[in-house]
Amino acid sequence: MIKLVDVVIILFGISLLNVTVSGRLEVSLKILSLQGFLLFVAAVASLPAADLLGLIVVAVETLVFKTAVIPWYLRKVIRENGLYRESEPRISNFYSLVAGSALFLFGLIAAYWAAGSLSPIRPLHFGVSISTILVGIFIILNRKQLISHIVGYIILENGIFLLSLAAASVLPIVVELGIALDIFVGVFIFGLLVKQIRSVFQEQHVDRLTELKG
Amino acid sequence: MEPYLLGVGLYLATGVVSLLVGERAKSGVVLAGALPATLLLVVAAVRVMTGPTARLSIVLGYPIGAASFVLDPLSALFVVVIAVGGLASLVYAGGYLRSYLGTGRTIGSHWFFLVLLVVSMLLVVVIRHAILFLIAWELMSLSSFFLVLFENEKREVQRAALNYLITMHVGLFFLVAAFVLLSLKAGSFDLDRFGRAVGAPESVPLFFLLFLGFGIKAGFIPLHSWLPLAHPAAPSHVSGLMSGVMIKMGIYGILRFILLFGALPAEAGYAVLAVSLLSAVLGVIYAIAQHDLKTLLAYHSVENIGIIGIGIGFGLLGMAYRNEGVALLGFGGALFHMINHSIFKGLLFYGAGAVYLGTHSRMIDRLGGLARRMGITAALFLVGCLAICGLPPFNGFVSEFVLYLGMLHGFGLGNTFATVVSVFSVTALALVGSLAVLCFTKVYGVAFLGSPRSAEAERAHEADWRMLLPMGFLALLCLGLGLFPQTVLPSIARAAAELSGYSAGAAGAFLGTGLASLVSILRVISILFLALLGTVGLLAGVRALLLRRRTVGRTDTWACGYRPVGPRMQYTASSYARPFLELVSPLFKEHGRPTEVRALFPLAAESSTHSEELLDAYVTKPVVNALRAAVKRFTWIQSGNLQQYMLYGLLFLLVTVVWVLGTAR
Amino acid sequence: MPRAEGDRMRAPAIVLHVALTAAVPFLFLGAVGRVKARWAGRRGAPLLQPALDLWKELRKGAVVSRSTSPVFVVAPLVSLASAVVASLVVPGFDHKALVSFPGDFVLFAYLLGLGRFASLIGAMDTGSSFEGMGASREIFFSGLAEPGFFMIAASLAYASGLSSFQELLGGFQRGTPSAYLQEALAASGLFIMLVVEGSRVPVDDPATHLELTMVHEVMVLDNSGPDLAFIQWASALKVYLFASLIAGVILPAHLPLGLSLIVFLALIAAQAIAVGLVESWMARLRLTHVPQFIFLINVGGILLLFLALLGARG
Amino acid sequence: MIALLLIVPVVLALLLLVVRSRIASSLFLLGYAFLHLGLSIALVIRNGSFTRYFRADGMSVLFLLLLSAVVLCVSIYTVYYFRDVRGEHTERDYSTAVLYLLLFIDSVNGVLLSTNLGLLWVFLEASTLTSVALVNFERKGSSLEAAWKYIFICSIGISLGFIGIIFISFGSLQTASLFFDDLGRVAGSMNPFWLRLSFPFIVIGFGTKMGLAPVHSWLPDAHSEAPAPISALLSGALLNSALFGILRVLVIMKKAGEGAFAGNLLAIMGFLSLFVSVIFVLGARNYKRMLAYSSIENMGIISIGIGIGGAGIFAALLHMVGHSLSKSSFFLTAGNVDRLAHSRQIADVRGLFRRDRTTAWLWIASLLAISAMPPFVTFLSEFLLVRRLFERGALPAVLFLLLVVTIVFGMTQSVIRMVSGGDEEGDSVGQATAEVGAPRALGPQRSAHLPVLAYLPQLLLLATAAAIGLVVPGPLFALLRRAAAYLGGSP
Repeated sequence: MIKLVDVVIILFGISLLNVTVSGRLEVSLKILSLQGFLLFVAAVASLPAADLLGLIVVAVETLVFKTAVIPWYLRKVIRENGLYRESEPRISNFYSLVAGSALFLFGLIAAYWAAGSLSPIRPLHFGVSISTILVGIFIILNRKQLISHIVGYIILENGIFLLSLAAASVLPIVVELGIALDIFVGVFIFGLLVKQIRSVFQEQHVDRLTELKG
Repeated sequence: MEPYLLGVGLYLATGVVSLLVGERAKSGVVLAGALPATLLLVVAAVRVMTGPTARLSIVLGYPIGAASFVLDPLSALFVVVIAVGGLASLVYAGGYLRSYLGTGRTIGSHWFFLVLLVVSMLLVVVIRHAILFLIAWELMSLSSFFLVLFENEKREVQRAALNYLITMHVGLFFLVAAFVLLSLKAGSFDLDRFGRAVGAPESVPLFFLLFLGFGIKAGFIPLHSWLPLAHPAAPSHVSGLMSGVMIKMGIYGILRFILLFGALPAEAGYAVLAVSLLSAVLGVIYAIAQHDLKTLLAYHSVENIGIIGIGIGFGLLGMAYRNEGVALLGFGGALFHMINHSIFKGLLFYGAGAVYLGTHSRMIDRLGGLARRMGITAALFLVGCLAICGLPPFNGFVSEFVLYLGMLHGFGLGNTFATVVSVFSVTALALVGSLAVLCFTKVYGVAFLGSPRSAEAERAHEADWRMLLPMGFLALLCLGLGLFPQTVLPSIARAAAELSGYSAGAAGAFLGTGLASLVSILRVISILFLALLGTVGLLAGVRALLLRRRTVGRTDTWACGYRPVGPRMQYTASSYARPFLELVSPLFKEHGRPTEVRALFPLAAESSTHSEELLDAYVTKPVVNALRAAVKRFTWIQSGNLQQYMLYGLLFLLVTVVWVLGTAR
Repeated sequence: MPRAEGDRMRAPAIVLHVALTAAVPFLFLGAVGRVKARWAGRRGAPLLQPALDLWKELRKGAVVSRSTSPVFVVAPLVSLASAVVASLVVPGFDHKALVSFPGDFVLFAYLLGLGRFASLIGAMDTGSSFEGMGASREIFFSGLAEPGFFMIAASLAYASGLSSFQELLGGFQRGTPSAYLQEALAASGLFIMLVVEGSRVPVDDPATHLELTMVHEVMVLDNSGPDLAFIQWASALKVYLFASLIAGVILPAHLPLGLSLIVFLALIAAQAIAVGLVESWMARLRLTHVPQFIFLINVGGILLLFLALLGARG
Repeated sequence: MIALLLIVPVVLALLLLVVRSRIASSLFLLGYAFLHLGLSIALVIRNGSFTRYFRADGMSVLFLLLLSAVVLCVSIYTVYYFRDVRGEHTERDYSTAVLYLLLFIDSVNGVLLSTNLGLLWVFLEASTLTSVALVNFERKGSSLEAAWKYIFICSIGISLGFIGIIFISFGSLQTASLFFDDLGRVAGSMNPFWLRLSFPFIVIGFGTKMGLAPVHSWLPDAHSEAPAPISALLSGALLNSALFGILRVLVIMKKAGEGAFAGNLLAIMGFLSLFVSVIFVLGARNYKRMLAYSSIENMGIISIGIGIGGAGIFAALLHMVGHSLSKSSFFLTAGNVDRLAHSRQIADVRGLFRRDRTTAWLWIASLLAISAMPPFVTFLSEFLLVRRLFERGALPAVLFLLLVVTIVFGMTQSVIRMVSGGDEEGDSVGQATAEVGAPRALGPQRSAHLPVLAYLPQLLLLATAAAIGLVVPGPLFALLRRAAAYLGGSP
């Protein structure tokens, strides 16, 4: 029996593949928004009924932050700094897609394995979150633009969010909010730093940031 | 124990006060405290030598626990050495540092560290608690490190100080390792329990570990590399104190653990003996090759530590084979030589300091003719030279004689191998003695005699009386102990008896009536020495009588018919030692061959040589260089690339996750 | 029984011993000179010539170099005094020394060392490059020889089980073939010592006229008058002391005193002849070959030790 | 009390947004530092709690007290340090720095006082976020680069740590809570697989902040580029707080019977850290980087101590105390050196003794303190640690000693070079010692005396490190023992 949530999760996974190949940063941001929304759906689905406070918190976390504020903020950064494209990834787009698919596949294997042996967690959530985390890391390692790194980081965080949905463990609301705030402030500071780096180094390539060594 | 602690406290207090007073008042303050403190310390030590052992126990918090301070006959001997040597150094420093006043250099805490060095040594010899011992031990190293760093504007001094500190740290870690193992075995930090906790099989490796740690401080070859660097780098009062007294703390440590361990297997004795013979012979050979007076003296410290070690080795053999005579004479000789070396090595370093201040040079080949410009220094230095060569009638002879007797008793060990070893040790010690004569005739003949070899030597001036006073005192001790060795023998014998596990009574009986009857022998030697002095006096009288009516002309040195000999034509120290050094050239790596003279009438020719120790040339340097090279090869780890950094973490995570998954179920 | 005789005869023996020590050194040198002269076909100087030379020098004035310090004056005194005191522990014709105690041979060697030290720095004090060169060679050679002496002495001490000169020479077990070999080794080793310490051919040539080839002679170029006399006396005494040690090695123990004296003197005389013959037959070795020659002492010592160990086993 | 501790800095920070004056900033900072010390001592005497989210227990008061000591000294120095750069930095910069400083301290407080693993994580991440601006205080290219690497690597790392936390929650579904009390209660019945899997993530995640190799790489950059007092605070306080997080999880691991695995992992990372710091301390060119690598080394030592357990835990905690005190002093003194020499390159600094004796002595004393030389407390802790290591086996102990000696060699080499020598022009390069005339006139001493506030904090820190170096005082001993017992160790 296929539930709505499962569909959402699979959609989420497919959205990852798009991120791995998109050279245009604005496309990546749109996918981030989409992922935020999908996460909202998934999170609401896993909430116990009649938990209004929980619903509000989840809505703030996903709809406000992940879907709206962060993509908007990053878009602002991109426009202010005139960056639209990832210059050249370390691995070409084709192989990036291959790698992304492999990671996705790996996640599904993990899900299958989880379904077999580990009873209390939701296998699909688990699998897709693993592949999301891996894709996030892959993006960070593969791209050179600092903005892309931020995108990768947010995807990583999305994966972690999904992972936390895999089990019905409940964090206190205070903590949930704290985490959300941390991530948001983190992204905010990332943006500020990117701006400063832009003004000092004229570029935001990670390869430029190798003054400090030894 | 009270006068002892009072003395130590007084010492420390003067050190602290010296920090607070002005530059010129420091020496007065320290001496005002050091004099009574020395008196107290000597009184305390003498009391122990003649009476019961003093002890004091305190209980401190974790992790120290109960700690005891014990002043036994062995410690007492060292206390006397430290107290007397320390006082001499402090008095001398008063004169030596005067020339540094007003040169823009701040003497600052130098006095404090000088006092701290003495105090830490005084603590080392009485503390019987592992951690406190290590703390005092390291304080000793640190304070001497700061003393070495005195003239820190010189590159050599910096290098020497670094080398010194690191070497000491390595030594400390050997000690830490040994103490840790012992404390685990004993379940306590009390040194007195360490001995009982160690059984026969493991005692040898533990002893070697301790020997490494203490041997670095003492300067046994091949653990000596810091010594020829640090001693010349330090100001002379410090070199004198370090070489005369501080390196003996290494000997103390070795002896203390021999005492704690009781009888060790014979292998330990043979090993110590081998290292010591190597140190003695190589030490003197390397000394001969030196051009710098203080480096030369430093190598002689290595040699003398070797001689002391020979005694310890024989003491250990005597204990292992249960031969009373060998054990007592070995340890006794070692202790006696330890005392003697502290006296004449201090004297020699102070003499070298006087020469340095008088001429601003320590290169032997740039000196010359000092005997007529610095008469008192020259006379006192001569005493030191004779004493360190072990020549009669000075103290060096007596202790070496006791060692020879011990080795000759080695025939009684009833073991062919031991016999062969004894004969070779006798021969080696004789070789060391004769090479020391070579070395010091070179030093004295070139630096003090003849004509000045440089303008600096020409302008030499006599040292301050504050420097001459302690030198005179030490020279007097050299002569006094040489002429009347029987006076100090009982105290040494007591410590030696304790070391070899005999009761004081048994040792006394052995020394009085046993096969050696050492005291009566020394009495005969004492008479012969007096006769020697008498004969010299008599001959001097005869000479004066003979020449009373005759003319004593003064003329230029006979130049075999050529033009009178100028100062530059004198035989140099390098040439003097050349025949011998060529013989032993495989032991060195030579740098800088003399340039060949080609033209018929060469205008300028230059030749310079520098001999490097094999150990430095082929072990230490390559190892350090290899380490540096290896380190360079790894610097890519921190390349500055953020993605690379992240990869490290992820790979590590991957490995651990695989580990977890692999070990699951 | 011999002990009682020894006690009774002790006082005259001591007197004789002292007299021999005082007189024979010069006669020894005189004899060496005579042998060399005879071999060369000359009549040679009288036996007493060295003693007469000494007497002459003692009555002369002295000339001292301007560059010297008091060390220059004191050195000869110390040199002679140390040799004199060293003679006290050397056993004479009756295997008895004036003073004897375990390890006295150490004192003997170190007293000679003191004398050497004194003469070396005395030579260096003149600032002459010739004397510096002589000092350099002197210490080089004798420095190498000294360990050999100790090895021989220690081996003898082991063989005899005793450790004072008079005991180890007197208590040395003679009569077996091995013992003869040991005696021979010890004697030849000590003879090399004698040659080195006495500055004789083939280590040194006292008769050479070229300063560059001298060892001992060049060190005393600047000494004159009583100073020179003291130095030469010390030198002669040292040679004699080694000669009597060699005689002591060979001299059988427990001979009647008279016979012992005759054998002893004969041995001394034989050595004088040997020294003279060697000087007549051989030239001085090249300086670079001297160390090898001196090392022979050590070889002798090692063999001696080996034989002694075999003896102890067997 | 805890409420005061947590809320006051926030209030002060908000006030600073309004007031923005130099005096107010200094006053707030010092005032809070003293308050912090007072409250910590009060908490030591009587543990307290604030809501169900914050509580001071045996281990946290130890860390809190140490934090107070470091914060107090760093605050005093901060007042000097930022006051003195009138030209470079404005009053506004200063108050901003103090604002972030207060928030940073507060987030470390939060880490130490949280009762919930998730909350602890939140505060740990917050401590990164609040300190980025401090690292980037000078806004040069290099400090920007350092700040970027700092925040990015730490954020990723800490996210991985959160994965570990989620795994823990997978393993403890029966309680569905991340409160330490609940986790501790059910530890025995947790799913060992998830627990095991979680620990590498926790160690990698929190270890990133703690500076353990191989995830240490941001540390030398951030510590060297931050202003001196900030570096001191990062080394003396932040690293400890990350360690604290690991320890909290370690306790659960131990209760669940997975202590051996966790310990081994920590010990391995500890040794890796030692290796890394050997390499870079020996080749150090920038002295602040050298100090940063020394921090990595010491974190490695602590991690080894924790990993080998038993008496090692006590030793590690003691070492942590010693390291915080001496490394803070070292970094603060580095600030003095920077002021005197206007360079952070070792090669550019010569003759500190002649420039400013006090700084030179502080520099050397800090070196001795960090190199585990008596009478400093680090000696005692390393001794106990080595003792425990030998108990476990000779090989790691020998390896440990070798690595540590090599690091001491590297640091000493640089420090001696910096303190000694004449002035640049009077440096007697290459002259043979024996030939130089004895008492050379060195020319007038160009001493540049810094204000007392530039020395006082280091003196306080070093004096404390020395005072507890001989014998650990009773109260501190009790604290350490309690914390060690909590971690399953014994003194």
